Amino acid sequence: MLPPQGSAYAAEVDTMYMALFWLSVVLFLGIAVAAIGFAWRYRYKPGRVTPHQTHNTMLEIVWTVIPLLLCVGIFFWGLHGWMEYAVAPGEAMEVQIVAKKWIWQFEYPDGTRTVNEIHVPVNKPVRFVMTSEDVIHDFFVPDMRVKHDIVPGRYTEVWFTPTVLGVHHVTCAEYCGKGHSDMQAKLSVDTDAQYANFMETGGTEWEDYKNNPAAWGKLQYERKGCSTCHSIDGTRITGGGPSWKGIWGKMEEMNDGKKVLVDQDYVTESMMYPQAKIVKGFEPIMPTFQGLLRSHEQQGLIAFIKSLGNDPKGGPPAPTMLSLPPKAQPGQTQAQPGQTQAQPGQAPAQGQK
Amino acid sequence: MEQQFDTSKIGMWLFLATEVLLFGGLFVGFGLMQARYPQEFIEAHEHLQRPLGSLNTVVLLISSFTMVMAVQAAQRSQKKKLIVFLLLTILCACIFLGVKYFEYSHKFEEHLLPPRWYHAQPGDTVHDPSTGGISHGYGTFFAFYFMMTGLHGFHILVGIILLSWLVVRANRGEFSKNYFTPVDLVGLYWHLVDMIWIYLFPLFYLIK
Amino acid sequence: MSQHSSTHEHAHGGTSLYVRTLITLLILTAITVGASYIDFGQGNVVIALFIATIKATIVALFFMHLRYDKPVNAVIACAGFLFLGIFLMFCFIDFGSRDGLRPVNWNGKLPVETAAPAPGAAPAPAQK
Amino acid sequence: MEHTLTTKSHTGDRPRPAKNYLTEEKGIWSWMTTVDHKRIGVMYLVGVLSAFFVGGMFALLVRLTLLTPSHKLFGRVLIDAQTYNRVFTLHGAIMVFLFIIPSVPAALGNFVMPLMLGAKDVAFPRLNLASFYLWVTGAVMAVLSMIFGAVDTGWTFYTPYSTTTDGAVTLMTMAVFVLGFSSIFTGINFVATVHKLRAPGMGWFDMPLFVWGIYATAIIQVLATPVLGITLALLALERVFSIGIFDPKLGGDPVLFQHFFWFYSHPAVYIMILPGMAIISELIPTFSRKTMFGYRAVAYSSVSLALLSFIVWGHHMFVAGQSQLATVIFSALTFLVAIPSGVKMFNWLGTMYKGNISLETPMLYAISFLLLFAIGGLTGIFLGTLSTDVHLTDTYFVVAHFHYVMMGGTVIAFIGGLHYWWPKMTGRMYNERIGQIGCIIVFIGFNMTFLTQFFMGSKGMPRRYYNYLDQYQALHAFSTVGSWVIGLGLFMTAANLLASLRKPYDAPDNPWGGTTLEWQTSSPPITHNFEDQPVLEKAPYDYRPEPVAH
Repeated sequence: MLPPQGSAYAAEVDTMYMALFWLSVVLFLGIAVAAIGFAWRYRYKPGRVTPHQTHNTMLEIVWTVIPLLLCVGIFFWGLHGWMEYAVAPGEAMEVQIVAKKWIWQFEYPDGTRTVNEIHVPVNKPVRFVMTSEDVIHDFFVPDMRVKHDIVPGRYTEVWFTPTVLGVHHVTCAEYCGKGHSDMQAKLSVDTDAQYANFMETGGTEWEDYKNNPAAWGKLQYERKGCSTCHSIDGTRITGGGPSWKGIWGKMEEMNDGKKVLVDQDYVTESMMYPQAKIVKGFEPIMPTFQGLLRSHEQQGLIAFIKSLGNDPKGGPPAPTMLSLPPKAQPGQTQAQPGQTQAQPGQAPAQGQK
Repeated sequence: MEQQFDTSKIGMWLFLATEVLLFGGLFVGFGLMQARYPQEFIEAHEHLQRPLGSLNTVVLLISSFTMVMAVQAAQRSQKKKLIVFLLLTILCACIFLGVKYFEYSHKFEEHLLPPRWYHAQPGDTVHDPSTGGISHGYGTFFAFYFMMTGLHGFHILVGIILLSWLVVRANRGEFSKNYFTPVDLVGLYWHLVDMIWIYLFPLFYLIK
Repeated sequence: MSQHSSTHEHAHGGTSLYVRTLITLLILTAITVGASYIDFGQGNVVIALFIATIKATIVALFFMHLRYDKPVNAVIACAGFLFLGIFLMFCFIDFGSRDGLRPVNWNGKLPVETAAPAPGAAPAPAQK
Repeated sequence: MEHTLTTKSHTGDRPRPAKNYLTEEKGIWSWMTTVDHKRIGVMYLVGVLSAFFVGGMFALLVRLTLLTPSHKLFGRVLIDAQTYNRVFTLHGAIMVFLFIIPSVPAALGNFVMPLMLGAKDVAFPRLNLASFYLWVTGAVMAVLSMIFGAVDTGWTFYTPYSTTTDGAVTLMTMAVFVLGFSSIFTGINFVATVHKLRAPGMGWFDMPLFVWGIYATAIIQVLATPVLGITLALLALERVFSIGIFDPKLGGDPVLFQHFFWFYSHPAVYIMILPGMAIISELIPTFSRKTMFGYRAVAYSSVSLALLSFIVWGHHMFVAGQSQLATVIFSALTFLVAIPSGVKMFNWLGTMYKGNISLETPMLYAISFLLLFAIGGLTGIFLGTLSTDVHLTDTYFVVAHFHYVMMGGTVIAFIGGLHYWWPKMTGRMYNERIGQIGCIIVFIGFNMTFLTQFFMGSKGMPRRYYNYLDQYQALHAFSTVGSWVIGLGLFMTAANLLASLRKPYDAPDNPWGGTTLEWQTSSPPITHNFEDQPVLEKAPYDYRPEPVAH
């Protein structure tokens, strides 16, 4: 009758549900037996005189008070279960959801994003902070017994602790138009090792950009915060760093007077050890991105910077194809169900616009 | 006759209760938005002309008085007095709408309009962190201002039509102490419209 | 029949009562306008609405004759305001106890509608 | 025929009057300009039944579309997702606003209530006619909105979807706005009628329980419907002028719309179910030939349901983003609604106990109601309970729940009442056997259609879905077959009733042995209802063999 239990909370809900179910069955049978039984037992006989019972105060008080007590009990039981749903534990991992017609975007604390697919580690509480870009949607995970509306213009939250490995279904439960019933996502509950691997590779989104590293880099430029300090139109952002426009292949003068060619090595060094070389006229304010950028994201950024060069075809070489470092390809990846499949409804990256 | 008079009155009061809840929805919305944008609402209300609002309040109160005098005249079968008081009430209503017209055209000139068309005013201090522009609270104030005073103004307009209809019937001598139900009912309606303004006035013009 | 209208005429009403009612209302209007120039903080709203309620009650009792009318009409009038009060109360309970939730790493901006739903098809570079 | 087995039919032997309300005046014009509550009731009846037919066709189309996951019938896709959304929206909007809300009060209530009170007409006959024409106007506007672009918002018009989607949403909201005023005018009329036009000797607690139910309904119509009016006006303004009250992009709040909408639409649920309960409170004593058990408790429960209906609307919004405090308060209050509903149920059963029960068509409908409403009510507990509601809301569980209450409750009661008062309205008896069979078929089909949906919802199938997972295929198919069974039963019923109209007048004045005043006039009644002003001598539902005081 109910979907499989995917969280500790599901058991709580199911106990309540089954209790109400059996209570309802008993009460319904009582009513049905009385209604049909009376209709049979007291079926019409000509001339039978019926008693003139106008009321019975005692009886009426009894059948008012007993349901009332029953209802009070059910309310508090339901409240007790719901409190667990309502209050997320402080240590829960936070995942942001941005819903829009008709896709789900998930963003992890480190900035990793996935679309219509989400990985969470098993047995660890995870908290979703959600907002919508257009109309109201609803994040519904039947296996976890949770749902909550996603309202544009504000944030709402929902949380659970997944306990069952494997893929669970995420579905939109608030009517949102033509694609409402296609607004689905996969929730993959991973072992710690699988999850660590997922975080290392950053999901499958990058594979859509495999042949277009510059577009991938542009996405990282917006997502990872590069855009707050580096412009791409040649202007200088106050308190920021050099613009990336036309920087590729240039000989930059450093604050110690040395000249350095802007190539793959230099850019990589600037991302990992930003204080090593400072361009003349700028402050050493850039934080390190060591550990925050995956190799394919670095490759993408480098390709993106190259594409902003005065002559994108010239200058030092940059990656033309994204790849993972060899160590990230152990046998574990096959255990991740969601990762190797193509995602339905998700348009390939290139060639759009 | 007595029976019919009482029945009509119950019907009229029921209708007035629906009017209270019709306006009530707007009052609830206003209250909630005022709680959400308190500073914006205070700054926005400075753009309303308090003297004009006060003038309109006085005009409406006087019109309520002339209305109740008209009802009394009808009850006493004083045809002439009835017509005069009805006309005075219509006059007050027209003054009210005239003042409102001035106020509205001023708002339009200054672009004191709902959020979509609101233009930032020199005194606006609250900014919306997510857009960097000024807060939508200012426009929201004027959205409610136009909806609530607009709906109220519409009721005044309907009142003028009803009062004119009463004047015509009174002129034909249809009302007397034996039959004055329509005058009484329109009177009730008119007082309700007045009563709503009694709340609108402080909420929009005076709230700090 | 004449009995009916005469009860309405003499039991209540009368020009002098109406004049006194009008004067009271005008005085209250003056008070409420005056009070609005003094800063009572939160108190201004309370004072303004309190005076408005007194005025509305006076209008209902005397101009609308509720004081002398059949009680059923007063019950209906009160019901209108009562249910409006219920409406107001529950809406305020909700709005007053919302949590104002924000993500931990919030950048201060709510996502707005963008033209391109597909990944990688981002439009013009975002000005941040 | 069985229906002649009445305990007392003291008016049955009276000669049929030469003229009745149907024959007094002739011609379309006499109908269109009539202020006779009976004629207006009949016009309403024709109107709401037409709306029921149209809404029912949309329902069958919805079910047919969901028969298979591919939506194919004979190799062709039946309708696409966009059309599907429009169809279920129209089904909901037509059924709620054009059919159920006016069904019992405006059609049956209009006809029966003044008769039950021993009155000549309602308090404001012309307002009554105006209300009917507003209904017609609203219906025409709703039809026009279907032609000019249709509406795909769902009947709930949630913002910001409804303010951004294409189509004739503004026209549809205006249609519902007009229908709202039709409902308000009916409500005002009925409250005033009950207060002022009771027969001499009829105190408040001598009124038939149907009148109590209609009175409680009218209170809700008067006090809740204006809020619907202002809500829809705001929605229309939002679409046309972008005023920004409900639009987060302009500083508004979409959840505010839901508060506004449900402040009306939850009480509206009781506008729909209270008259249904009211009919059952007539049918059960009449066909049990036994006085109503706990008359006062039933009367009070109607009024208390009406009042409680105003303070529980937030239970539609447990997961919608209202504050958690509000959610808890609304859940607690919601449980209070169970009490008066339960009281009614027990009193009906108490009335049947030791009765003398005959199962003519109306009584079969009454027993169907008891069973279906029991399921509808009990599943309501699942949805009022916080922890289970989170999982079940916005799924097919909710769809099944409210169909059990709205259709299993109100519509079943409405059809039962229609059979009960049909002889009074038309002066003809329908075929009893076909009526009974029709009722049983509808009952079976109804459970086939909607019981399955509880299981789908519990499994996690969201509502308003065009595409669904294969695991639901079997249940969907079963549900669709059930909808055909309902259609068959309703078709039989309609044919049976219509066929009776071809006969000459054959209904006695009091075919069921009813004790309320409408049975003391001729069938069909004369234009002014009663030859002489009836005076109430006994409380209603007094089935003691000899009148106590005469």
